[in-house]
Amino acid sequence: MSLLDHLPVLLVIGPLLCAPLLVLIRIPSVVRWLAQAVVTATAAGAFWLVQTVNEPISYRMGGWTPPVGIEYRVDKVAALVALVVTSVAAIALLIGHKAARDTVIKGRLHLFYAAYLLCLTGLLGMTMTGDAFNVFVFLEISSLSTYALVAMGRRRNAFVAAFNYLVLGTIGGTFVLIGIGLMFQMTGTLNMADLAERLVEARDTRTIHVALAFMLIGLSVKLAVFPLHQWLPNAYAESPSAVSTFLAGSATKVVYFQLMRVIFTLFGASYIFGEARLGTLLVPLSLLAMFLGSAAAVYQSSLKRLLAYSSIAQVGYLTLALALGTEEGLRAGLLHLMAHAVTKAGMFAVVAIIVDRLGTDHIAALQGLSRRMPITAGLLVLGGIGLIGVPGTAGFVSKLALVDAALGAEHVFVAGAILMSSLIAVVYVWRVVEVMYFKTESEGPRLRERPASFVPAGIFLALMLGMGLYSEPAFELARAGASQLFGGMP
Amino acid sequence: MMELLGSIFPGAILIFGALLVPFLKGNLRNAYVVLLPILSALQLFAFELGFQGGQSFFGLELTIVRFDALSRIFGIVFHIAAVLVCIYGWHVKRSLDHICTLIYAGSAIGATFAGDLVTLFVFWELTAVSSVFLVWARGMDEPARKERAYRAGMRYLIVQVGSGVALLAGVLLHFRDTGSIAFENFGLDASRGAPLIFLAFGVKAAFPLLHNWVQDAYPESTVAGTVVLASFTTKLAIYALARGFAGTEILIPIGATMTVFPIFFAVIENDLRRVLAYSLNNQLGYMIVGIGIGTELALNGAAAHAFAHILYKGLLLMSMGAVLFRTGTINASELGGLHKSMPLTTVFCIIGAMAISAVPGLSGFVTKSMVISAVGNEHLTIIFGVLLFASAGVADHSGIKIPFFTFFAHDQGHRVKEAPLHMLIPMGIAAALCIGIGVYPDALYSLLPFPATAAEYHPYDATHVLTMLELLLFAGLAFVVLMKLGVYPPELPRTNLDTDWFYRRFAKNVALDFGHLAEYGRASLWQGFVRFRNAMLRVIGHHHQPPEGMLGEPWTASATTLWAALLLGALLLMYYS
Amino acid sequence: MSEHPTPHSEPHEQSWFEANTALIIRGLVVFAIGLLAWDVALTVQGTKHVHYDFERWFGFYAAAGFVSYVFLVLTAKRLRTLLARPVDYYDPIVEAEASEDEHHGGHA
Amino acid sequence: MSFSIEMILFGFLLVMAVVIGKQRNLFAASMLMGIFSLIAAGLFSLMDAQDVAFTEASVGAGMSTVLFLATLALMPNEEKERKFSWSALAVVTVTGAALIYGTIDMPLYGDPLAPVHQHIATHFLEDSWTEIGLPNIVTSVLASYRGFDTFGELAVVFTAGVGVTLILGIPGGYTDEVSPTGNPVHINEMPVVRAVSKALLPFILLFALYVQAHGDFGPGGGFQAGVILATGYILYALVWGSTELERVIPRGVVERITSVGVLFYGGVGVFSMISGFSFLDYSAIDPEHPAHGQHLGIFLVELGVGITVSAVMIVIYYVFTARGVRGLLEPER
Repeated sequence: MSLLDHLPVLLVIGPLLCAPLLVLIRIPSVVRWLAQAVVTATAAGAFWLVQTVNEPISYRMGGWTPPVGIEYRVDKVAALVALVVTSVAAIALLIGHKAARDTVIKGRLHLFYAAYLLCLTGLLGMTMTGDAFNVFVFLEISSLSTYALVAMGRRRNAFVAAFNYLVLGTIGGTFVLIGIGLMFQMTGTLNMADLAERLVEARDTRTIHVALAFMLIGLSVKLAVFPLHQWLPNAYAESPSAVSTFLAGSATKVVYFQLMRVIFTLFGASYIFGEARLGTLLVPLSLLAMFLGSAAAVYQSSLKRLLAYSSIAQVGYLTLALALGTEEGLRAGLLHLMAHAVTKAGMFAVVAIIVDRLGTDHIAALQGLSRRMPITAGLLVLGGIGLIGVPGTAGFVSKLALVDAALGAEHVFVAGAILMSSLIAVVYVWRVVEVMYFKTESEGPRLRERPASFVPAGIFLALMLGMGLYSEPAFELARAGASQLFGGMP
Repeated sequence: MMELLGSIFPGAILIFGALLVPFLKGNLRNAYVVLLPILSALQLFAFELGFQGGQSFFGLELTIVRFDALSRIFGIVFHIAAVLVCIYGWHVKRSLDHICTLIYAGSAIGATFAGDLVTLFVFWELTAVSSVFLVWARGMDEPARKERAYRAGMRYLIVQVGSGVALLAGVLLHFRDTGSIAFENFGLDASRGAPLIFLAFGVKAAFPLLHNWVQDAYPESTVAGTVVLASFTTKLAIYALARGFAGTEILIPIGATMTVFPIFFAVIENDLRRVLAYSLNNQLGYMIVGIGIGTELALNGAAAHAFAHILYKGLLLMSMGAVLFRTGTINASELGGLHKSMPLTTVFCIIGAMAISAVPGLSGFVTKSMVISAVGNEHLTIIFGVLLFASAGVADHSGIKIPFFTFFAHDQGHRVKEAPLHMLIPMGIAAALCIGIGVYPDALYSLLPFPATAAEYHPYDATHVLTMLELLLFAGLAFVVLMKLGVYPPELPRTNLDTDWFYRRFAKNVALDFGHLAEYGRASLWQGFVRFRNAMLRVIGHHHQPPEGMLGEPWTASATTLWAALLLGALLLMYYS
Repeated sequence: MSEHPTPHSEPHEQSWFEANTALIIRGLVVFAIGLLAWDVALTVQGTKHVHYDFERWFGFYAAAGFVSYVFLVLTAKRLRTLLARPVDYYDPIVEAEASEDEHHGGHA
Repeated sequence: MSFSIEMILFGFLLVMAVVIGKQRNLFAASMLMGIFSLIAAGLFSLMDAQDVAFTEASVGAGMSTVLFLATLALMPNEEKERKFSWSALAVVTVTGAALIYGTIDMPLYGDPLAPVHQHIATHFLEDSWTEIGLPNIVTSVLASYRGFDTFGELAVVFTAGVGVTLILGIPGGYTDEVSPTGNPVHINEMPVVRAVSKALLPFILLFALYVQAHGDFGPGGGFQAGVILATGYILYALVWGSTELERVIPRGVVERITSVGVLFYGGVGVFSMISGFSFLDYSAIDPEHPAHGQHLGIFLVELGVGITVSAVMIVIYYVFTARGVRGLLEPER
């Protein structure tokens, strides 16, 4: 077997084995560069994977034939999600070096990086695996490490946020586990492809209905679908900048992919949206998320919380894309997944600079930022423009695809709602712009902006613009992925 | 070569060139800013009539450049306007203004040459986003006006972005129904999306009741900013209507209404730049009537009138800008007698006023008459009468009121310098063009969408010259008589109500009432909520600092758990049912 | 249209236009009479190129211009009582504008 | 017959769950949790799931209770009274009823025709002897067929260790003197306790090693062995004080050891990859005799599991009893 054949598993065990190494080594400077190197290598690997995957790659763990053994199964969408997650992780870690030094108590830096790598491991494992129980195992790895990372925030509230996240995350995880258990009981298998086949017979039993309900609600908690979003604002707002950047660009995206798997791979869209009528529940919830999430964002006094509530609204767009139940919707969902990952991670990366220089992310403290830190303010505006979905940004491409898909599914009302909710985004972004550019009453002195600090935010936002201006590759990827996933497990 | 042209669309030089402005300083920058539109204008020579170029994007074949007679005439006049406003803005120190001006002009030009609806939409939004900074610019210069400029800009932006959203929705629906994104004359019945597209154009064209953003925002801008703003947005909408909805009959009454109602406001408005903004609406009305008729003569008239209009309205606004620049006020009640200190500006302003009043020999005469002739040809008697009345109205507010109260009337004692050279030059060019077009209309006529029809049209017919002169002169005499009798309404510092009252007062008050109601509901909900939450927080043993607003409040973990259980039950019951 | 200076403003040096308003008005009247004469000529000859019959009437445009104008101005004047509001109707007065308002004065 | 016993145990479980939910005294609640785990372990062993029962007993009843108590030493042990919510009860009742109704059509317990027993289970039962050759099929499944899951679970344990140390791991002294009730009690001054614990310790450690090695043939394996080993050390710490334990096995060393097991397990996988096999394909160890390779591989990875699990348990205990925690958990005023 060549290196390429091992690539899916290498991506996962790379960071997984690096984490204990960091715990052994402990020397901050070495730890830092080792972690960065491994994560960057993972991103490169994922990029390679995206290039090479056409037909799904199957990897047999331990050499056992599925469904007896565990199978890794990487299709176009999995590779794409892996690419998003690893690149966000690699870029966000660049922020981490400084932020980690500031927030993490001395002597535990290696543990911070280890937790970061473990979180990445968990997310990647969930993405690549083709085994239902394996999903749960890696969900646990990512969840546990995320709780620890969130608790590393500067303020004491970070502990409360982490605790809330832990309680709800555990509920979500347990629901998923119950769902998997019940499915195993009714089919006798854990391999997803095998499950999909055997579910065709079993899916009309009430037990499978219960299993499906548990899976959906459990994943919805992890995805922060309204009204199960409570953990998200505090978790994003209180965690260290690098962590919020990483989480904003990756965690919900992976869970979203799991939701796609359950819907399209295990049960099939026609069943989920036909007999199981998920749309009747998911469409209104998504719309509520879009409007209430955005509306809540308007009222926030802290920038990170504003972005977090905006994320809840964005999750609404994502689930709405699924709820349409069409291949076009799925494509729009994948596009929005990529677009939102780079946009929101970019904005959190900018907030990281602000928090670093001002020591706070309160919107009121941003007065006159356009003069104090012109480049930073400009980047923040750029991110905001992307969040609104102004033409030329990735957000525009994905929202356009979403509106188009909604019209294609004959949901004219939904299409209108998407456009309307974008206008609310204008309001909350503008609140920030107003403070930065038009409020100068209590303006502080001009602050030095280190060029190096712009690197992470710059890369994210450049990617966002790149996707908006030259959307062909992303679009092509989403199209191919959607058609592969929509067709069920090939 | 052709592909290269397709990728460097007209306006690209302005848009991308603008990005270099922050790196230049002083006169070098100003020269660069003036040079860009000239370069961009030269680029137009590279295109041949009928050229179409584009690229595929997002799975769609886009026609980014369509060079035909209709887009050419608008492209040319936008370039002329761009050059003039860039010279006029020589004194502006802030780079942001120059950048926005260039991007705004570039995107308007880009939109003019857009051959499909998606490209149109992109430029459409870009004009909105780039121009709003020009509204805000005055707030940055004068701290006292900051709040006011900011609000005006916000209202402007919401209207403009709303237009863009309507356009996008319309385009998508249109694409769904017809499978085409081509931007051609589709009329209102082409698809479910067409009315939305029509509405989007209508907002930017300032249809009656949708018009108020023009008067609201334009006069709030800076000296140079107002000139820039007034040159592009509405005329772009005229172009879009001419392209997409030529011959749509509903446009005729809409246009006729537009010619009439603003003039009443213009008579009693004190802010002279706002008077011109009303007059802008009135002039757009003629063009829209022409588009609504949709005959070759009428469309020629609309296009030609738009061309002439940009020049003389620019000239008038530039002269008013110069007055504001020198005296610091633009209220008619505070001006008068300036002909003594600003003679050249006076002359240019009078030329502009004569052009807009359609005095024979000037540009307005040779273009407006085409529209009126087209109306006559179609025997739309009522419309004809309305336009006639409106012509007399134009003679009042733009032809007489503007120059008279600014430069003559009662001398208010302003002893200022003549307008600076960089303002006189573009005014002079614009004035020369107004006269040039009036004297030698064939040059303009040959550029019109239907040159053959235009060549047959002769404005300088004895009857025509006579009737127009009679109309204007007797209107002028009426002014003299009313002044002598002391009946002419005095200029007073007043704000006049317009449709913006609905959203600036009425809606605001309604919203406040709802706000109180919501606040009451929120408070009572909140009390119950706090008790529950506090119990939980005591368990955790930590204190939160909740931000304001019910939605922004953190919920307790148990509340979310309950929701999860609720949803689980709901899902299950749904399956069992 | 010479105006008497309002009490609060100082007397200014009169320009040619201000000194000769009567002359200008007389010139306008003469010009108007000339136009009407031309109109008579064209009406008698019957060589007017027009769309509607009423346009052929002698002095139609002159009358239309005069009447329209008077109607417009008088209507607008009535409208003002309905529409006019203090300048700070929408936005509270900010200092710069307040100072501008202090030295306002109508010419009537 | 055994069916009725199971029913009784299930009844106990249910009652216990309600009692724990209503209990306001945290000390009592954590004790009841231990009992809950014991009942569950009994149930598991009745169901012939000896490995699970073993794990439940050692982790649920043993380790967790110790950690609960260590935590309770740092905080008030009475929970504040909570308001009763009718709406919540309604939701839970309806959803619960829906769940019960939904699962009525599950296959009957012990039904040989249930899908679980029909599909891949048959492969495990019929072929594992030839493929792996271990009498304890559970071990074969866990360590080889689903060895990657086990690796993942080990990573979970390791992550827990990293997480807990990251959040609470301020180096400092230990709170041995403070008992759950807040009164200083010096256990190490009680002669009986000292004597008994001293006598027990060697047996516990030996038993741990036995369980570790015995996993192939009977119930047992790395997880259980690791927990039992850790229990031994923790017992030592409870009696003699954490400071004393630190002299035996310093905290820094234990922290490092947590990673050794993971690397060990992963190393086996990487070795098989380098040898040209799939990740965690133990046949790579002895390609000539795959079953022998499997045997050896399982032994090695179980060893890795044991090392990390025991180290993580000890680390967590260290961290929970560290005095620095006190200051950290105090609410911000």
